[in-house]
Amino acid sequence: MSIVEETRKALLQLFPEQAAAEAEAEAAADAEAAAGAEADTDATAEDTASTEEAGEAAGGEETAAEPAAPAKEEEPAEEGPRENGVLVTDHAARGTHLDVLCDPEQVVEAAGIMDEAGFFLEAITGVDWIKEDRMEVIYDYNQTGPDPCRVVVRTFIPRANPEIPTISEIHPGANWHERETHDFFGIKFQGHPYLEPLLLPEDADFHPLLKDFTP
Amino acid sequence: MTVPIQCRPDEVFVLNLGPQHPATHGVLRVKLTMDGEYIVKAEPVLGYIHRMHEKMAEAGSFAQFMPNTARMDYLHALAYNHGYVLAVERAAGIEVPERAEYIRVITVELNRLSSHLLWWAAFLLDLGGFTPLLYAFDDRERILDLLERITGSRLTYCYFRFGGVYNDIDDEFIAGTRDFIKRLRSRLPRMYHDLVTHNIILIKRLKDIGFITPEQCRKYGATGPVARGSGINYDVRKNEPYSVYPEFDFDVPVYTECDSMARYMVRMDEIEQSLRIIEQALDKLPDGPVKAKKVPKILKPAAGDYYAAVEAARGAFGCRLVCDGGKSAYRLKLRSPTFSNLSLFGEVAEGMLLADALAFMGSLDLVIPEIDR
Amino acid sequence: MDTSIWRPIIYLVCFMAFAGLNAAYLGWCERKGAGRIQRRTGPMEVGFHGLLQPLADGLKLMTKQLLVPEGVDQILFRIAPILAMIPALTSMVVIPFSDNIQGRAVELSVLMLFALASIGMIAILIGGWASANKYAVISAARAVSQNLAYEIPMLLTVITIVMITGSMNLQDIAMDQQGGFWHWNIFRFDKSIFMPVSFLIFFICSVAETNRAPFDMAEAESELIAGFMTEYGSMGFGLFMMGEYLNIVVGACLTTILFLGGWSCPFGLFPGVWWFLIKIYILIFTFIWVRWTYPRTQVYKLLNLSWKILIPFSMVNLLVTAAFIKVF
Amino acid sequence: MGTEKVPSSIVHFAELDKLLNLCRANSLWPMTFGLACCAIEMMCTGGSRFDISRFGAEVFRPSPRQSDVMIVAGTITRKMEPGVKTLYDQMPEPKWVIAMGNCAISGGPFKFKGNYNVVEGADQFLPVDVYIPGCPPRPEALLEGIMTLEEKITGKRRWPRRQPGQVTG
Repeated sequence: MSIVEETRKALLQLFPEQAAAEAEAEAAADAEAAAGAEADTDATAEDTASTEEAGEAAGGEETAAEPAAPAKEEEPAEEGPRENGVLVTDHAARGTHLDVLCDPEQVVEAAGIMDEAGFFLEAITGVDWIKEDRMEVIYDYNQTGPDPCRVVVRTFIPRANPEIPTISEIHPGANWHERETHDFFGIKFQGHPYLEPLLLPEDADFHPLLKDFTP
Repeated sequence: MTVPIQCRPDEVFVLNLGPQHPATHGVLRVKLTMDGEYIVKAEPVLGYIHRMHEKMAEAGSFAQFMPNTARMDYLHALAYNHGYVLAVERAAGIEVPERAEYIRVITVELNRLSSHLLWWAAFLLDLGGFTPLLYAFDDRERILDLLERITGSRLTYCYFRFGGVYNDIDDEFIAGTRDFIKRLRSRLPRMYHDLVTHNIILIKRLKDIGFITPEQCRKYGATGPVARGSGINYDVRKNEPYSVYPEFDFDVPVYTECDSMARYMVRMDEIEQSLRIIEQALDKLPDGPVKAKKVPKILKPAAGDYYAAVEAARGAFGCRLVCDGGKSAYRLKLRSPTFSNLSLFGEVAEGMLLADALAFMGSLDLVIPEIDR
Repeated sequence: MDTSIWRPIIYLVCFMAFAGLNAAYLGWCERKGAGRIQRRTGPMEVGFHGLLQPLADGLKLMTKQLLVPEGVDQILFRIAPILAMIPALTSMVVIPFSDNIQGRAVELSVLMLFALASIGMIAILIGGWASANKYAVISAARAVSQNLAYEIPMLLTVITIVMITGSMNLQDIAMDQQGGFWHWNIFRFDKSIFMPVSFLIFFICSVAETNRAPFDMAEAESELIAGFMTEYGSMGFGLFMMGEYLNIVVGACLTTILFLGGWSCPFGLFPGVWWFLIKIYILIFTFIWVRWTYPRTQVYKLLNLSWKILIPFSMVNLLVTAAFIKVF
Repeated sequence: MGTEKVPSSIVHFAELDKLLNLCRANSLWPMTFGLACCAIEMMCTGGSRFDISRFGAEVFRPSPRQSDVMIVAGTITRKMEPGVKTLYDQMPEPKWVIAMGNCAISGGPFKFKGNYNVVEGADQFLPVDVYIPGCPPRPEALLEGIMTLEEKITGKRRWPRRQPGQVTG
């Protein structure tokens, strides 16, 4: 099993519904593959085909779970609101392997899963979606294994009250990233040990990367 | 050498290192709580050269942001060019001709050499050796000459274009690069290693100083030579290949000693590996155009977000581009490697001597404008 | 000894001139030497080959605003640079440049030199303390611990020499080594087999005593800005620099007299002051050479070098010498 | 405030003043003070190829008390501004300021609508003597800047100024 699959499995702990749906689909695919294997004697060739099939089936299940986003490569936000879940993305087109959308409360749990899987935090950033009146917080994870696997965890928080729990307990490196995000967007990371301006002057009370910021 | 610190709170004093201090390579400030010469607590204070690059990306078009990339990490400007260009090309779906990819690799690696040479110079200056600085600059000037011929500038290159590079390289550049490779190969063992690396004072000052465990590297997200000096075999060029790096045969130097000397050796070995890459790229250089045809003047990538990572001289540089279908980036997050590398400093420097802490800081290879962006 | 009043005055003027020229032009030599080592030219445009550079620097420093920062100890702050300069200048008096050129023949001149040399350390301590600057205080503390550590092996080595010669008079020590280079203390294997090593110890100690790289812990630029001189501008800084260069001259003179036979010719012919000058300038060049070649050591490793290696070894040498003298 | 004038002496010694100015112009010690990209070119200027030491200006002093000229090499941000001001105030008179690079002249590329953190030029709070344009200026430009400063101090130029387009042998 590749690292992408493994990580995907691990991340599915966050989303019981998707996991259940997938397990169902996998069972169905397995049954199908078993039937195929019985029918055919060339076991090895069939084996690889069946795993591929299973993967495809899982992917199909995913799209079924998100009727608004039929094709994986397309931007989900454009087609309508995307539901929480793990999405396998095309690395060549996106630069990431897995894309996770979760609730703000779940980021700590996600960070814990990533930490256990041996990932490190590359960056945290915010995006101010002023038209939708919400903010996005994006966590980029990466690992140092021989095969690439980049995971992006994203969540949406209301613009009026931008609060999200901190993950600096799990990833100490997040400390500065969260301070920086607080500088730029005013996102309050609850439980952060020292949420003072990092890049801006000590007394700064403005958040320059907000779309409605004027100096 | 770790010494348990036992002091009363009233016996410590706060030493303000920087923002103007010869060892901080720019305008980093470190608030040090000291007990005599021992550091009890070190807290870096950033932001003295925060220049709003990410805000500027939202203000101008994609092409207008190109010069900014060179001004973040001015020592390895072309890697930043490369990372940004990759992200935009990925977003806009632009194919790059093969010759352009080769030229990109050659110039990026040349630039990596100049960056490592400057690090070496500045590091030795931190350790009190002034002469190596001038020797390294001697070699570095030759790289700058080569790059200046084709890019037009000495330091803050803006050479890459979406879908290629600005200028083709000519025979004179190729001949000059080959000469330079020969020259640096002959000077590396004699001048760099005999004079400095094997110097007993240098070894005594770097061995077992600034111990970073692999777990610390992971927790803080350290990459590049810092991680490789701690035994983590991670190089974006190998692990997540981009451009034409898979075509070349090169090694990723990894040392497991985890100390400043290991980081020093990683960079010295990387110089040799970069020379190997350049040599192979010059041998294999294909013919063809250096710019993709039909790249629109005004790019309007489809909405969505895109990520591209490259291996800069200091570690993995990542570029997260969020587009909303407009002609400028909706949000551009630049993941700079030294930002994460420096966040280690506070934890590792605790209990160190001041002199050792500064040697350790030098071994992290900081470029402050890249941290502050 | 001539008791006329003129002799001391003439000597005073000559030594002042010698000291002043050395202090000024060693800076030029240092910059030129550094340039040579670093593949560049050094000062070139100010006068012929930059020969007027020390003059320009000196006049500039003298006419710069005399800035005494707020919060410093006014009196000590002003005294320190003078205190750094005077002992170095005074030590010149007892140094014999040749058998008949000596300011004042003092019977215990070795002792006097070391007494004066330790005042230089106090100047650094006072300067660093009075500056009310944390970097300067750290630097002063470093300088004191370093000088303490290196004075001991230096003195132990000197005791060896004094034992060999049986005199504390520099003139006698130099006279004892007249003749070819095999008479020099550095090669006196009949007195102790470790003499070249003790020369090395003495030389290392004099580099450390003068706070020169690689032992320039007190003004470690990348750690402590400019160390004890951080708050000194204009001529205060100038005096510290001149004091440093004079200390180098004194250190080189002392090494020459104690180990290299003073004014004696290596081949036993025509001894004279020129040999003395040649020897001290070769030593001074070595000081410059070492400075621009090696990186700086670290303060605790520097102290370890002294306490764990140099002091035991010079003690062993002392005992060996005593045994040799007793036996032969 | 650092810009306050030192009271001029009542009696002037014209020839002595000239000599002193000549000395000052030939012994410009810059401060080791790099802000951003331009600092690297400043280091190159000290390197063997361009060799600022020919003019006696290679003594980069880390302490402002011992330096004569402050080369503002890079972008000054709002957070850094008080620091730069303090450094200038700590330098003893006579002192000069060179604004190296576009950022130090006017904010350079960082002057845009929405600028919230960059001071638009060192001359907003420092008396700048010489401006060296470029992003970053070449080392030759910094040498030219040093010579321009010498000209400003002594009233005489070291070498004849080259006209643009003039061909040399």
